[in-house]
Amino acid sequence: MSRNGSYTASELLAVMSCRLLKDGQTVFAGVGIPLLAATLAQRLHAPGLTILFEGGVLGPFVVAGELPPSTNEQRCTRRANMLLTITDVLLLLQRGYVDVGFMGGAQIDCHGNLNSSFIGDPAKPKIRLPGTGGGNDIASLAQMIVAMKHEKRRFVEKVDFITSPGFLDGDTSRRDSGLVAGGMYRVVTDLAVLGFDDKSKRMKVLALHPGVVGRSVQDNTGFDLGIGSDVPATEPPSERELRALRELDPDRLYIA
Amino acid sequence: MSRNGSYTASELLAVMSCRLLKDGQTVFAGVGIPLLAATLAQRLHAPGLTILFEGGVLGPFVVAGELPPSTNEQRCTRRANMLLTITDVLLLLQRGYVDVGFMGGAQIDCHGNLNSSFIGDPAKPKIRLPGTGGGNDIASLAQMIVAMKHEKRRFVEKVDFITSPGFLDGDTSRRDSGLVAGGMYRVVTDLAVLGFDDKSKRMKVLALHPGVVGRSVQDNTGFDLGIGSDVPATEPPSERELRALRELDPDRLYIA
Amino acid sequence: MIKSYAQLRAETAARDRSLREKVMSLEDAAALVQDGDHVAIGGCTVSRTPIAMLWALIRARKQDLEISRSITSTEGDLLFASGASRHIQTSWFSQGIVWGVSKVMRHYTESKQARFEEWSHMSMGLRYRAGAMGIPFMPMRSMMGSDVAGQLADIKPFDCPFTGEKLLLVPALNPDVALIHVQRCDAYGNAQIDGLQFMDGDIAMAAKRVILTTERIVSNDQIRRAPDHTKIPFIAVDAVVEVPYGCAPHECYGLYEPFFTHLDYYAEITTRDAAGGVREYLDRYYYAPKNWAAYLELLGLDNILSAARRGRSIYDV
Amino acid sequence: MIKSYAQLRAETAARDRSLREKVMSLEDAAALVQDGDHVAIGGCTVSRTPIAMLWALIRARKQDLEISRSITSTEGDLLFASGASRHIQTSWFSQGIVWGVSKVMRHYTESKQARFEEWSHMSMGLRYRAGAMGIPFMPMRSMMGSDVAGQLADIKPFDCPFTGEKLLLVPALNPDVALIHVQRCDAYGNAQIDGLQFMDGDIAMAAKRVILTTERIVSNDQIRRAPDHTKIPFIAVDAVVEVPYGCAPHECYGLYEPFFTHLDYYAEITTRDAAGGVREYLDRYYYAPKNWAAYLELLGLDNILSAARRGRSIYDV
Repeated sequence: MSRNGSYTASELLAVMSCRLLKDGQTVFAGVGIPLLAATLAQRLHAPGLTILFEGGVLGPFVVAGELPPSTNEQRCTRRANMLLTITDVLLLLQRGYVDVGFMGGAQIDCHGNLNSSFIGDPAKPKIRLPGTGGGNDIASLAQMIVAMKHEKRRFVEKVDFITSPGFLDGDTSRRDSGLVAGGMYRVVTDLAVLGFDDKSKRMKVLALHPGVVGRSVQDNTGFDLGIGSDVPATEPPSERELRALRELDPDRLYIA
Repeated sequence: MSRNGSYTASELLAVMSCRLLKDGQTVFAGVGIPLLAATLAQRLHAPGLTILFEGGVLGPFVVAGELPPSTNEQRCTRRANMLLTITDVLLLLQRGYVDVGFMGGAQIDCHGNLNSSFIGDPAKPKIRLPGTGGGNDIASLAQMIVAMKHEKRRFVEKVDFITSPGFLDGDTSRRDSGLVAGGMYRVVTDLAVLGFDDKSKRMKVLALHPGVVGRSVQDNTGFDLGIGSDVPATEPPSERELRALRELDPDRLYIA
Repeated sequence: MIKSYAQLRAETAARDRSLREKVMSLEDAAALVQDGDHVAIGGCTVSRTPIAMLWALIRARKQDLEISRSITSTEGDLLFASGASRHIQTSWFSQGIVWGVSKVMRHYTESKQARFEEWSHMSMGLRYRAGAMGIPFMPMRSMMGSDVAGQLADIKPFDCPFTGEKLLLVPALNPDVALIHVQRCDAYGNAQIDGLQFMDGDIAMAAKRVILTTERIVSNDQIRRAPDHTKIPFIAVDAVVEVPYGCAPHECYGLYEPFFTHLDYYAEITTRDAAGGVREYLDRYYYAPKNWAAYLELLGLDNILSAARRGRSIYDV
Repeated sequence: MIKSYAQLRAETAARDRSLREKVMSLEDAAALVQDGDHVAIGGCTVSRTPIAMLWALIRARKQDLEISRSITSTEGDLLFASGASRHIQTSWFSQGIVWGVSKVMRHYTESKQARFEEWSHMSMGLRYRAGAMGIPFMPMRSMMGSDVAGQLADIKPFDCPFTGEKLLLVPALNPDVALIHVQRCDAYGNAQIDGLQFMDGDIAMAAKRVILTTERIVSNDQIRRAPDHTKIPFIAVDAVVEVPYGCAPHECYGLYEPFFTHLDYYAEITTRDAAGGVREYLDRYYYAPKNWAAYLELLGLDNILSAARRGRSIYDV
């Protein structure tokens, strides 16, 4: 696990993506870093952040040290305002109640499309991955934040399989396909914060994490990011952020 | 109120239609005589009759002397097995869970179509009636029993307005319209029990109530019933039936 | 008539859906309703009708409200007669079968002063449900072949591309405002509804704004102790008004039954003289009282106690 | 693939939907499932999975079951490895994210011995819901543009006749059998489910037969005292089996959490050797025990007590 100073890559991911969440927002969070980062945001700057979990949970406060291994267990329901069926919680996305969809990713391409289904040719895959879960629905219907490790094999020009749609082939292709709402907003990695060009919908670097240079981001990316020389740097994780994060996950289930 | 012997027309209606319900069936009952007759059946020969009410009630036992003035009140929920939303209880009809739909009627025609919307030209009605409620849904999706007073103005060749479909224009027209399930099964009046010809789907007399002659049924009907001379007679309401009925409705809310 | 998805999303995105206190007075809640709004009414017939909120809207002299409800009872008469609405979409419209056909409904519709647009009960439910789900229509299998369908402009016969079967598509209904009365909710609008739910969950999620009236405001902690009993989430709610006996003279499940003697009185005066009777009723019960407590006083303490005793008996099993 | 409405109605009409006792053994309930049936599994991932019933089906050497579930965990591995199924429709398939990608799922799907048919989570829910509602499809707004949709034969792109918008129609799913585990139900099958409901209500109403396993059978009187808590009605249920800890090593809301040490052990042996590890697991936990109590004994009393203590803590608020 790469460490920049005194935190792990996962800790960096959790803190940096946590900062993107605003108080009062409604965030549909996947398991892992998203669950952790959203819960962290509630404890730091966004006490009124409403979390939704795919298992059918609205507005919980997950208990420190009792992080659930999926978003479909009773641990996800601690102090929830409402439990509803899976179908109905996913329909909140379709109805437009969700400000931000927030999930991890196995493979992403230059237009923000995510693959969590097949590595290699889908007809004869090298690896069969676990699949979409709610990922396709979330990415189809909400503004997205994706948190993932920055590795060349994960950042590819074109994913082997579009499990969760980003901007498809870029430009207006997402909208043309019938997806008139949502789309990729930010990709947070252990190296940088990335966004998308307004028109072409290609990925670009918005900010570099402390100690990271543009060159190393490009080296870990399988497509051209066109990184300029004037990219700002993010603030390093503060002691307060790291302490709160480690209190949440003392068993280092997600931050190892 | 016409009386045949020692019971009112409403009591006769309730008893005669109650007898058509079988133990173990699921009956979707409207307010008034249907609610009363279904509840009576539970107390007489069909303790395992499952009643559904439009308000969202599955399997209740309505309490004697506390008859609800609609099927949407808490009185309908006494000892229910389940409460569900209105939409979901109506969807049980569409899903096929209901053996019998059972309701009253204001006006019926020779093909069993019911009108509870307009008397006269719908564009300029003499009387605006209360409308379909769940009637259209029940009659569209279930085998029907209708209980109503036998009067010439109520039994017409063609209703002014089809609120709840019977066999529409007869023959295969109901099925051709897209209604592939359900249809009129029996019409119970204070004079007779009526059914429908298998092929033409025209109404016909199946049995005459005690003391009623075919002539008087025809006289009270606005279309030709083709009543033969060999129509059987129904058994008169028994003391046991009438006693149980009057216990249920001591205030004579529905049996006056 | 159906909103585009882009518009629906933009409207929802513009709402403040955060966890915040929304407690206000009936009068302030009434100000959230604009003339011309489509107002969906929760409950059914004489059950859990948000009478207090409707009372406030009528007192605030709202006009041209487009109303929808599963089944419409006395509140429909009063909306027509007060001039608050001239158009109600519903499946059934009369005080209740035991009181006969509403003379007020007849008076206003037969004279074309107001319109009763008739949909089947299930189709009303499916329209709200489609609205709640964010889809533009719902397929269904009733209303076909009937004259009810023949009167409706906004439905579409449809051949199923999977089975070839005939279906009917009914349009989503996304009201501007939903008025819903509940037994309890918290200050944020998390509502728990006991007993019969009617179409209220779907109506709330379909609407652009939700005004809750509640018998009692409880703590958010109490809600969070049993989140599987929450039926409407705070994210959908814009106003919370605590109004004891807020459905009177209608019923509120488990708390009070209908005020039958009052409903008999209403039926009597409106049957005798539809237009005059309902005007007399509005003057006496809607316009004259200085506040909701004064209205309840007019209904009478005896009647309140009787309704409450009968209402609570549902749990005597 | 979609049943005609006439067939759906005929099948439902043929069921005995009367109020009757349906209590039976796991083995007798297993006999209600035929080889080749489409079996829908309630719960989600490691929550309220009807493990005991699946255990009984695997022991009864069922074959060619078509399986569907919202999200599939270890039970999917075991269905593949036992030969009970070679085809699972689901949205996500692995033990759980903290245990990595299932080597067993990979082994069987990558070698084409079995098929994992991938649908989006919401589309699975909407297919069950359409099935529960008696309609042949549901319109939806996700999956468009993605390769997930591209792999599915039974969906239809569709232009909305109301708004002109692009939609996707997904086909109704009416399983032959639904397996659902609940905290409590009565002998007739009225089930009350605490906490997370997942898709179980829709699955039950969509299916042709429903087999309930339950932690506890309660009296019908208890059900009737709180009918608004009933989530599955007796009319839809064909079998009731009382099986304490019937989800172990998965969780049952409010009663026990997952048996984490056992799940770690399972992950370890199947990660080391997918085919061999899962066979060893089946032999030891599925085929060897003489009954469910013996299976629980193998899981260990300490683990049961730990899971139960953690499970009940959800109400410590």
